[in-house]
Amino acid sequence: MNLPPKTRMLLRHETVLLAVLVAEFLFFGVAGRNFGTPDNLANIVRHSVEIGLLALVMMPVVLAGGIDLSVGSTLGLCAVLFGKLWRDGGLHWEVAAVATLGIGATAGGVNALLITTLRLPPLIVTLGTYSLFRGLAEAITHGTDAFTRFPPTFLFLGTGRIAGIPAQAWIFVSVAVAMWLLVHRTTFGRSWRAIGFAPEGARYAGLPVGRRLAFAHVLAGTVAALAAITYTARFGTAKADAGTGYELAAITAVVLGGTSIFGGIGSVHGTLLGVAAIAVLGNGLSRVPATMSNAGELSGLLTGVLLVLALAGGAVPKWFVDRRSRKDPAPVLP
Amino acid sequence: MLKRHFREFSVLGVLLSVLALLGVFAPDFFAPQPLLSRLTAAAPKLVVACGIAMVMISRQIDISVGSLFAVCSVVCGLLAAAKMPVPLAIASAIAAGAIGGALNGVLVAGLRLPSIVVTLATMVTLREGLRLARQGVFIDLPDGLQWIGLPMIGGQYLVCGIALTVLAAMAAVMRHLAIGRAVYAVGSDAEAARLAGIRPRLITFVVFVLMGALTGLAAVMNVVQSPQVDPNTGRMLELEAIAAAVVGGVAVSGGRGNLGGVLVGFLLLACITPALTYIGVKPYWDKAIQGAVILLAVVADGLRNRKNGR
Amino acid sequence: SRSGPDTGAAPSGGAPAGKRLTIAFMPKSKGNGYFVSCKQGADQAAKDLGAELIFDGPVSPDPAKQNEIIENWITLGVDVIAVACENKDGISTALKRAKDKGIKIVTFDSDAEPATRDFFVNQATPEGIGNALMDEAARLCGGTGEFAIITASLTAQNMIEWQKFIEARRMAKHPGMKMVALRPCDDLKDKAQAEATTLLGAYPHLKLLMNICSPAVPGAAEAVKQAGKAGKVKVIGLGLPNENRRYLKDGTTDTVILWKTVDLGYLTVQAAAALAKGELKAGATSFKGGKLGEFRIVGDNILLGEPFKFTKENIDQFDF
Amino acid sequence: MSCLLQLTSVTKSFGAVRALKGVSFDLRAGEVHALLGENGAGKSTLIKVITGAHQPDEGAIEVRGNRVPSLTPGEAHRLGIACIYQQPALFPDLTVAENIGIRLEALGPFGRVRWGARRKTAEELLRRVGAEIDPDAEVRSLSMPEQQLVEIACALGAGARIVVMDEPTASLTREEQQRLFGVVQGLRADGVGIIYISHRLEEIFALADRVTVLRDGESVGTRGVRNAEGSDPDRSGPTLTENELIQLMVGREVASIDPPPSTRPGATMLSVRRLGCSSMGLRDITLEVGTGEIVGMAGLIGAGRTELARILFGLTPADSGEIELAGKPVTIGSPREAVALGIAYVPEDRRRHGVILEMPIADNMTMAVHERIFPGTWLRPMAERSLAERQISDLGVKASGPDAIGGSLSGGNQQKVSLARWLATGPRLLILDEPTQGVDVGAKSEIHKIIRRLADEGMAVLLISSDLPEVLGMADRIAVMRGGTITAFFPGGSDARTVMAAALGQAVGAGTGAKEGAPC
Ligand SMILES: Nc1ncnc2c1ncn2[C@@H]1O[C@H](COP(=O)(O)OP(=O)(O)OP(=O)(O)O)[C@@H](O)[C@H]1O
Ligand SMILES: Nc1ncnc2c1ncn2[C@@H]1O[C@H](COP(=O)(O)OP(=O)(O)OP(=O)(O)O)[C@@H](O)[C@H]1O
Ligand SMILES: [Mg+2]
Ligand SMILES: [Mg+2]
Repeated sequence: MNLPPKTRMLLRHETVLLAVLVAEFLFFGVAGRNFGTPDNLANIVRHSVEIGLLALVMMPVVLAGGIDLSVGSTLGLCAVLFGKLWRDGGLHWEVAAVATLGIGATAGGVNALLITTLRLPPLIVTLGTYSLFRGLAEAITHGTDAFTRFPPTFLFLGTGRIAGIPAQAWIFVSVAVAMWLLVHRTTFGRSWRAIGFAPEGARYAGLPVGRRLAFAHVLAGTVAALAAITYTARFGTAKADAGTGYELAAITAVVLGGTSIFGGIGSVHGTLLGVAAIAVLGNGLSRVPATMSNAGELSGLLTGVLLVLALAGGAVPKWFVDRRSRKDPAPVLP
Repeated sequence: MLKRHFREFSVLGVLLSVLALLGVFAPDFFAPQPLLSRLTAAAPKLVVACGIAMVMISRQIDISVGSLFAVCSVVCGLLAAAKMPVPLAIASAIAAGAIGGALNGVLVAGLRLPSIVVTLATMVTLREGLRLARQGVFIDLPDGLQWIGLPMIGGQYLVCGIALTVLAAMAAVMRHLAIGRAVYAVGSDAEAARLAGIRPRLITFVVFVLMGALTGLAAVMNVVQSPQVDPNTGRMLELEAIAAAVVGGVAVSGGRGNLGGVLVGFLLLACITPALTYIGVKPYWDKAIQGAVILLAVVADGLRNRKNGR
Repeated sequence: SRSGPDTGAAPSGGAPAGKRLTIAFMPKSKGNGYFVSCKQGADQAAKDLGAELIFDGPVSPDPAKQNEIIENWITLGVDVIAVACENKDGISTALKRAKDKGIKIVTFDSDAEPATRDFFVNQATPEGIGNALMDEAARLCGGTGEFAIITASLTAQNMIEWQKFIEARRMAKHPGMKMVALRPCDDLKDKAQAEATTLLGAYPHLKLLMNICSPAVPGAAEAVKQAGKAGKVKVIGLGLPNENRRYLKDGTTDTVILWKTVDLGYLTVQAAAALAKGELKAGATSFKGGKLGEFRIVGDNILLGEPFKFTKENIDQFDF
Repeated sequence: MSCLLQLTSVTKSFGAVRALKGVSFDLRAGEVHALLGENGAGKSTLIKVITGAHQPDEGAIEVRGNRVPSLTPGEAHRLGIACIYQQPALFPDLTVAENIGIRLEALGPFGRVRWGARRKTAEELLRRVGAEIDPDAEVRSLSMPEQQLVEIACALGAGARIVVMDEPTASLTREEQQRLFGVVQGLRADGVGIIYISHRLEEIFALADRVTVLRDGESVGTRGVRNAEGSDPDRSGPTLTENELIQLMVGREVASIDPPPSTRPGATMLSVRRLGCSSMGLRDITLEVGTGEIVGMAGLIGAGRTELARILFGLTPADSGEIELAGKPVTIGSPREAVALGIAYVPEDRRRHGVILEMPIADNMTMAVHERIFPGTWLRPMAERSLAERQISDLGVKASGPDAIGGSLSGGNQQKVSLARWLATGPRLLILDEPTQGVDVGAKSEIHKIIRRLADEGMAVLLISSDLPEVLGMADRIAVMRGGTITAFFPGGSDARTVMAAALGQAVGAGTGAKEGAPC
């Protein structure tokens, strides 16, 4: 009961989001064609795994007061290199996959190195690597080379089902659980939060600020590589444009999930709800007869509205209270 | 001076080296007329970058500028195509920008929502709304609008002149007027600003409105360069503007940066892609080199950070 | 509307009579003038047929998103899918899955793997387009000279194919022509204009700009015009008549190659409906496309006709 | 004598916390009115109401007889109210001159900034408060006391009729303190009304004409004080003695005498030889601290004491010299390594470095002992809570509980949280930088007892303090720093004047092993 106000606010935000999600399910369940079928639910999961994975690892980075614009490009670079290793390097796909995870970790490591040792702002660094990684993917393939005809055992990862559930969903759930534990049950999460609130204060408290930030970025790179693998397996093709724009989708899910872009505040379950709310919205709109021909535009548009509403949900009542108690005179220039 | 503006000078150093290299390997790069044309084409981006710099100095961000840019372009185009007098169409486009900015401003300053969320929302909403409304169909413009009826060279000088005027005016306001310093104060510490008698929320609102109006102006500067409006225009504009600002030394955490740096950052980023064409580098190296240059431009600053143990 | 609990398994074969046919129609991306005009024809055909048309696609060219939409259509329970494929290999998994569920597949504009679809409404083969562009370029330049290509993005599949055939044709037939640069314009007119300006400055001997994405044609033309090189540097490309009318008329742009996109949309939907109703079967050699009349079928390609060259002389006959 | 300011029955609550419960207060022209009370009594809240930073829930404010219905900071500025906040409210990214300028100039939005004039004003004001600060320096590069001097300069320059000072001397050394007193007396002579908050009672007796004591958000009375000048004829109520004052504040007796120095130090814990850091202006520092010993450090602002502490804690790298800990040479590259070596550092800037204001105090208190209380990195909420609860009761932190957010605590209580964090590490060497700044007399004596007890248990303590009586009373040995190096050592309990003289670089006769420090 004696919750600190920030936590209470957060709880409220996640509750709002959960309510939105339930409302979406109810609405589309009624108005949407074949929305609630197991096949469609599997589709929703399948289609949100990559962005979901990126959002899960974007979240700690943002929690620690940073941002990673390069995850989508890392995905692209890893997809291409995975294809290269498998097709031109002659590796087994399993081996290539493990190597790809290493490549992703290295990409994250480059961000980490620049951010922690040179103390450059994460926005600039990852803006640079956003271009750099995508550019390397294009340079390696000249933009045109595509890797296809992967073995069925590999494609199973992206298209098959295990126990009736899409194969990649198992990967996603494992990562989600691991991230939840990491953020909410270990000192890693605690340190990220502290760094997000006050990086100097965290350093004075003896926390290994650089290492924690580096870990978040390496984690982001590694999981982006994992997402590259599920993406390639689902799609059957690896090309330099894989994952274009996914960083923005991931950030959208993270902030919709209630993580503060200034760091310190946020939760993994909120992020998951954010991912789900966006995915269900997009899928549902393509099933309602009135909107199915404009689902692409409308889901973008409504995501925007949802973003504002979910955050304003708490802000509007507060504004009225403030208004009444503060009795500010009408605004004039200072 | 050098100490306080180390970033700006180090980026300037990189820019000058790039230009020197070009002078040696591709002197054609500096041929006056193509150079003027390229600068004219890039001028609207400079105006947006100036606005973004101001927004970032106030410790906010606006990623909806690309979408707003498209909306303003379409507004200007549609009104002009509907035979509205040119000055009125232009004024309407700028007003549309200001209104869009005011919407962001109300949500950020009024409801105290984080600007990244608000402008992310307006970014997708405006873009998708525009797509729904226009379906990507080009708008044909009447004759008087291109170069505002001037001969082309005149128009080019006008567009570049407007961009430089905006830059100079913004630089002067941000440096020498109380309201500009208030923006720095709010970005540095909003609570301290409040205690000093500044109204941070009002300043934030004004900043967003101004950002919107500048976006509208930039849209007009772009529209007048061709006889058609492409409603998909402005995609990724926000990223280019933010990149110019941050490379030029504007701090994401607010309160720091100046417009001279923005100009340097803008020029550096704006000259890379054409430079590659001039040197004849294959296009699939574009993005990698662009990224590398961004990182390179700030590395000197980073090494200095490291040395100072900050 | 028709909704049932068990729709993962969609109706197989033709839709039973009495039910409205659901045709799903996917462009490579929305908000693109080219596909907007295709949609005009598609809408008309759906109206003529009394069928339900779903028009959806990625908001920017994104092969993964195309996949997702097709998978959604499978569970939605559409009868037939018509798709313009952004990426041949990438879309095949989804199309295969749709086929397994008994959904008929027609491709248009750009084909998928032949095994994954029933028919391709062929407006022009990549080879045909490549040859036409290259031949036209060589003709305008008198067989020798430098030219540059402006494309949408380096990764766009169909443009990669066109470039391949352009290059093959150049080697085979026009060795005097020299391709000096290839620049992407992100499918934006303004960016194409800027790229063209740069190209004109960087390659003073440039004789021709070849634009293989539709916004690039007017963009490049405007750049050439502003550089005062109209007539000296030729402009050709794949584009829409309306976007290029003024440049064709004032002589900046020489030739725009395209097919009747409205007809392409119309024919595609007609073919899709016929396929779903079982009226169009493999092995057919001709097909009656509604009000447009008979079309020839070669193998599994329904031929729309030859690509069309829009020039100063004929441009006023078209409005799309 | 005119009444400048009159507050009637002001109340203010923060959620469930009732910070002010109907306080009345008045200020006359030409008086120094001290505001006293324990940490969290509501002093800062009261003055924030006066400056318009907080809107009171109820109650009336009158300025020079006129009722002010709603007071904003801008309005307060116009009414001639200036304030030195307890937590400096400066702009870290702007220069000192600009910080002062923004606070002083009432420019319209399109008013033109006169940089030259600004700089001159700043120079002039800084000179008047006796601060050697470059007006072009960025505030973020200033040390805590330097920031406080800038705040004072702002208040001085405002030409205000009402000046509020919330613990202006908390981290000032005696030298600056004396100069501030001069400033305050000058203002009083000009008929300015001054509200003065401090936990240092000797200042109250030196300066104040009247004193109002707050306890738990209520005023327990306003009394006259017989101050050093004793010149004010219009004094109301009976005068006070120090003990009576403490009684009023705390409601009980407090041992005002510092605990006696312990007998003798044990083995050497910390040994520093010829340590230097040129970028920070430190050179040639040689110092030893034994187990069980408290070494006090005195010196003026900018003498380099904090910088020495930062080096010992791995925050700034040294570029010459050696450090030995318990006889072993060590290099300390980061705070983390320092913690691992058993060094703890309670920083002077608690807002930026001491407490993470947005986090619960329990999290703050365990932040330096993650590895010990969360083995295997798994959080153990029960263990954390019980540790925090113990610390809260040990140090008498006034907070709603372990979950209270750091920023909701009063300044002094935040300081206790910062202290608690480092005591929890059970260090071998404890470096305290202004450990009792802003802490009330009662708690201060508690903290002194704790420090002494820890020393007796074998901890080596380096006590940096600008509170000279604290250094004199607590330390077994006193080191004086000047111009970036240690210039003299004195035995504990030395005479205040000799130590001051050494800090000022005047007489060095009494020093043992003293070296003359060149002024920097
Ligand atoms: N912003 C806030 N939110 C919640 N509680 C607050 C806030 N500011 C002050 N308080 C509470 O109000 C009470 C009075 O605080 P205040 O800062 O006025 O004390 P103070 O007398 O100045 O103490 P100190 O001597 O330690 O500075 C304290 O219990 C404090 O926790
Ligand atoms: N982070 C920093 N960056 C740049 N200069 C700094 C920094 N911290 C301190 N300084 C400067 O180093 C000098 C020494 O300051 P320091 O805080 O060590 O003095 P001090 O003796 O601790 O003062 P005090 O006793 O008042 O705390 C000062 O001039 C200060 O401005
Ligand atoms: Mg206080
Ligand atoms: Mg100090």
